[in-house]
Amino acid sequence: MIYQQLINGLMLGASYSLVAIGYTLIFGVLNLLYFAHGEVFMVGAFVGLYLVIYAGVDIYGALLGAMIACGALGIVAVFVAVRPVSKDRPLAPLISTIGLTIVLQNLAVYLIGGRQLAFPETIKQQLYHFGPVTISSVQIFILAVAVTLMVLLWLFIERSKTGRAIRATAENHETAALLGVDVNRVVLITFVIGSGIAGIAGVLDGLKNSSISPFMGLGAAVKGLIVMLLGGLGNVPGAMVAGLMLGMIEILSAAYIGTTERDFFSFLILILILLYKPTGLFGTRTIDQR
Amino acid sequence: MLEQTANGVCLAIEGLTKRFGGFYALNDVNVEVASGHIHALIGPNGAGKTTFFNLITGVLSADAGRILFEGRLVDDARPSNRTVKGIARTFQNIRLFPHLTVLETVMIGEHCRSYPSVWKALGKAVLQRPFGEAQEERTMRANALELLEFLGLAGQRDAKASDLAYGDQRKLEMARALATKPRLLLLDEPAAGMNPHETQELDEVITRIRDRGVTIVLVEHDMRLVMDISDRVTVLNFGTKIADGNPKEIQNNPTVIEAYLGEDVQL
Amino acid sequence: MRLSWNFIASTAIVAVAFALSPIGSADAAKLDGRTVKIGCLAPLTGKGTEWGQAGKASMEIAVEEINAKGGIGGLPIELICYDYQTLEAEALKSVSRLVERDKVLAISGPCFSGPFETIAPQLERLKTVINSYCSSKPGLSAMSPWAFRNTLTSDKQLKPVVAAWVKEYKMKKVVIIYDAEDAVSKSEGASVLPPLFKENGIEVLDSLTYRTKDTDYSAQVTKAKSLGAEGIGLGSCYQNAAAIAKEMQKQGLNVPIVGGACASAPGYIDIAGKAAEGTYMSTAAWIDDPRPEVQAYLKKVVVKLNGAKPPYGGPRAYDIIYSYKYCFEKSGVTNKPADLDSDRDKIRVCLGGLKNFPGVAGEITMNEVRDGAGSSAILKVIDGKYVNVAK
Amino acid sequence: MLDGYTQSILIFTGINIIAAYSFYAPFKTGQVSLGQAGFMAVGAYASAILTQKFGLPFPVALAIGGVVAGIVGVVVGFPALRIKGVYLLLLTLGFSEIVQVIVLSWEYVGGAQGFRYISFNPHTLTYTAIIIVALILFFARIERSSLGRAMDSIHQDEVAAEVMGVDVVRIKLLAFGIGAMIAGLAGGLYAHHATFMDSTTFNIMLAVEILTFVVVGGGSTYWGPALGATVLTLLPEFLRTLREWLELLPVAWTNFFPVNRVYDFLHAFLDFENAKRLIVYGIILIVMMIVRPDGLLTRDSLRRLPFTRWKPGHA
Repeated sequence: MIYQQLINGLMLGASYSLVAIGYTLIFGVLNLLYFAHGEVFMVGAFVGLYLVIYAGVDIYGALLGAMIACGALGIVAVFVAVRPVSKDRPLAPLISTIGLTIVLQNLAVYLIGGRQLAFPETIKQQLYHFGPVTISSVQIFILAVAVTLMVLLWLFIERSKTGRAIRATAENHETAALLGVDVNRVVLITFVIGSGIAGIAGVLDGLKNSSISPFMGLGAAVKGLIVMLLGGLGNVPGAMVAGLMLGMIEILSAAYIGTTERDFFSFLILILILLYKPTGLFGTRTIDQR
Repeated sequence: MLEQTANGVCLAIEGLTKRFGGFYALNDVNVEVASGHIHALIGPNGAGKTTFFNLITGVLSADAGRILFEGRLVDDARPSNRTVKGIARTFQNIRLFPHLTVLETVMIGEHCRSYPSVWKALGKAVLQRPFGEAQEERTMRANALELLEFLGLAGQRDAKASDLAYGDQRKLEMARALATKPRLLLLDEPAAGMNPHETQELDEVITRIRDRGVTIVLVEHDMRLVMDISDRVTVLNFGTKIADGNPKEIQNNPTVIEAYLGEDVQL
Repeated sequence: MRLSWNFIASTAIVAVAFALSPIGSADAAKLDGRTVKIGCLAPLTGKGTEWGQAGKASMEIAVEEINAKGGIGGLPIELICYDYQTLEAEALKSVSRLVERDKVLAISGPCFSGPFETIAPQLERLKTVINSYCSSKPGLSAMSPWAFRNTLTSDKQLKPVVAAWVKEYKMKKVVIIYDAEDAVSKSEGASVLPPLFKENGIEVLDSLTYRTKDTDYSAQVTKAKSLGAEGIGLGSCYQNAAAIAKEMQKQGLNVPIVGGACASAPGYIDIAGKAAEGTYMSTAAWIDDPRPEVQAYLKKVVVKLNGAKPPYGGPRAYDIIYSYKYCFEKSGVTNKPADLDSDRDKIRVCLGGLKNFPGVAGEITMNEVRDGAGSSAILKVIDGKYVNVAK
Repeated sequence: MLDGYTQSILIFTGINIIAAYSFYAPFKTGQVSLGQAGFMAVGAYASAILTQKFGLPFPVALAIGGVVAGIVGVVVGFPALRIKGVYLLLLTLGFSEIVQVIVLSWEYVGGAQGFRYISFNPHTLTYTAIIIVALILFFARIERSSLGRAMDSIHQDEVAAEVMGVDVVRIKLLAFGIGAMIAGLAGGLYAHHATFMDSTTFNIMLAVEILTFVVVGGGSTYWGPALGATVLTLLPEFLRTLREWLELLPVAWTNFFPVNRVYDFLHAFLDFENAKRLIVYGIILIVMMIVRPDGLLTRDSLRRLPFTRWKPGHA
């Protein structure tokens, strides 16, 4: 059973990682807890669903479409809820993004209705047996996309010029600006990338759970927050690893301790990390203490 | 004042060391500050002067060394406790409470003298007469006004702290620090950003504070001010003490001159 | 309700039509007032959304039908609906508004056992009938003489279903998976299913739980598989039930499923697809029922729900309005403001005595604790449809 | 005498006001807490256990519930002293979640079946009113006292306050504990009015809502929380009422072009089903943060009011 549970943990962890990456990217450059990220994820799932149903595209089309739509949503978010809001009050941008969260979620409820929708089976279900472990074709696909995406993102951040600009901005706004980085542009790009990944994550989540609902964002947002913290604020590879860790922890505690208590453990870990290693497991920076 | 000078040591620093990562901000520094003195601490940028203040006030904790205030060890005390014991400071980059008025700001300084415990403060807050004010409040306000008068800020008592002119903000920081009734006052670059006229005024203000019986440690880049009013000067460079003496000795110390070479400073 | 003004303006016309109509309910006394007010509590957001939307739409259809035929005692029904967001506090606010501000004669709803449990103790004070179209946790109506449900409690629904399920699949060992947070699901998973399995000589290997908002059930399914489960008993609402069925399919755990009251919605088949095949469910109302009145209702409600099919709460809500109509006409309700208290009490008495009242969800009989009693279907998913396999 | 509906609305508004003050107390020292839902749960369950299982009279149980929540608040607040900002937000959010899980798996208080048959307290409105008045007086006193100033100074610059001799640790802990105690009272009142609660009653969205009450009302004055909670709780009820007034217009007055179009639009617009209402709510939050990031009421706006004799520093 343990091997199968590890696979389960891997699958769950991969979906947590994808959400957390966007969180941590945005947090990095903006020092902002972008609450609406979970709702962007939800929007991505619905865009994917409707593309498959009404435009008849395949799963790659759905992923691409969700990515583009959510990227655009990221731009809207910046212009509506981030840029016009004063930065010298730490709570103001947080509240405005909470407002955005409420708007997006209820817009979805208003347009779609509050019910759960089936996510179409765009990949042929096939089971593969490796010793004691059973893996389905859907799971392999999800994992492959997630890993590819993470590798691409990592390369982008580490190697590209824009990636360096993002890292510099995350380090320090003023210094980055002095070095000739257009901070506003970097913020926008980060939002587009982070939101685009969230869109893909949404579609993958739909594939994984076979259904989506307007309320799927909140849970993803909370878990994404824990992972971001676990991995260290603004630390992208940290978020990837931490996502896998949280997935494993949850699955194993559900399997061997108790299924009702699994959230208890994830939050307990959150609290312990906050108290004893506020920089996260792999992080170095903390929020400016002033 | 005179007998205090005779009484000897107000602050004694022994082997003070502070590392940031592998970098020594302060390395085995020993300083003695005599009661009633104006004791200047100078050195090039990055010499560790502000770290020195942060260690004494407890904002940072030292990696090694001892801090004795009036003969008693204060190493383990929290910053607020050290203030209660009689150490106060101002900040190099002004840290006022932006939304409080000038008068309120000074009254914050008095808080620790009027209400030694939180419970007493809570009790007084709740049990005061419905629309009157507690005796403490009246006394505090009178004291605060007196301090504002002393520093020439009385006219702006109802202005918001953040609306004051730069020089006045520095003075307000001093008033706030004095309100804690310190016996040792640490001034972190009080003349920074002031024009020559204001600096002149400051010269006199600091001397008057000393004359109220407060020992002063001064970090300052304005060498004219330092040499004018200091009784004693300590020089730091890269976290180590390189010289200690009266202004005359320091001005002629070759190590000090060397340390300042390249810096456009007239000793 | 702008419509209601039109109705008031045309009361005369209605009255004439009433007099001329040979099929008008001749035995009903003419009522006082402008409209007959019925309150409606429907969650339009939150976890009860699907049930609430279907319930509200179904009630509106019933009201439209009745009003088109002359209303009750010559007056149109005015349905006053509040969305309580599946929140207990909102439900409480809404119910006192309906009773004290809107002065309704009776209330249809609330949906879900949580809000029902919150409101029931308050009825001593409010003295107005509530009647839930989707709550099946056992024991709730017993909380107050004013609390009714025209649904069967899940223990009664599940008994024949489990027996038939066991008879067909002949398993010996099962694992129960249930929602530890949802009132009805937990009571099914923890106290209804285990004795039923025992009665049928089946060993329960383990009971696994999850929380309503969970979306990942892989750990539970893997565990069930490793324990060697030959069947899965679900105490689960349909969204979660479908996801669990899907996960079982993904892990190659191809064993039969039996689900409780909250699981049997059309959404279960929509979401689970092939994984739903062979599942047993219980409910008295299933929308593939061939009876013409069911299909006529279904046609209307599907249009109202933009193409979606209602879960069982829909037909139940539809029936509540008709049972209210019946009681308003039979029990001598006057609808005079002064008689409000006695009118409400008359309705309570009438509703308590309801026997074999025909409805689209099956015949309704209120038992001694004011829960629905009567026949229940045994549904099996065959080729993407619910089929009644009860003899 | 007020009818039950009006009472109910007033009670829920009142409980929200109390909850808003529970957020305000730690917020005055700069601590942003999403734990208020958790503290409400602690107070609610503690007081309900006392009335139901030990037969204590309501006022006593309510008070003890508040104290228990306050103690839990200090226990949680102590480690919370080490962290601030986003970290504190997450820590307290984690606390609320953990309380939910504990309640869910604690069969003594009904577990997932919820806590049932809590005795109904017919005088909740009176209690709520008394507590609100007491809270306003309390915070008014605090505001005009040295302690209030010290709290403000911690909010504005914690390091500077500490160095100026303000006992930051104790004051923050005190504020956190008082906040938790107030939340406990709100929870106790809720429990004995609703008479039923379960693990989902005091959830994260509630905590977020409490935060928005204060932010919208204005966190810099003690009138802000009351204003924010009142406005945001009554707004949807008010919009419903607007629609009823609209319907009172005789048909003849509105049934011709173009008035009928306007009427139909308004009528449809005011049909505030929940999703639509929440969309408006979200938009209000965003717009508020752009136009009035300090909330509806600020110190400056209070200063401008002609009838407030109080000036800061003139205690």
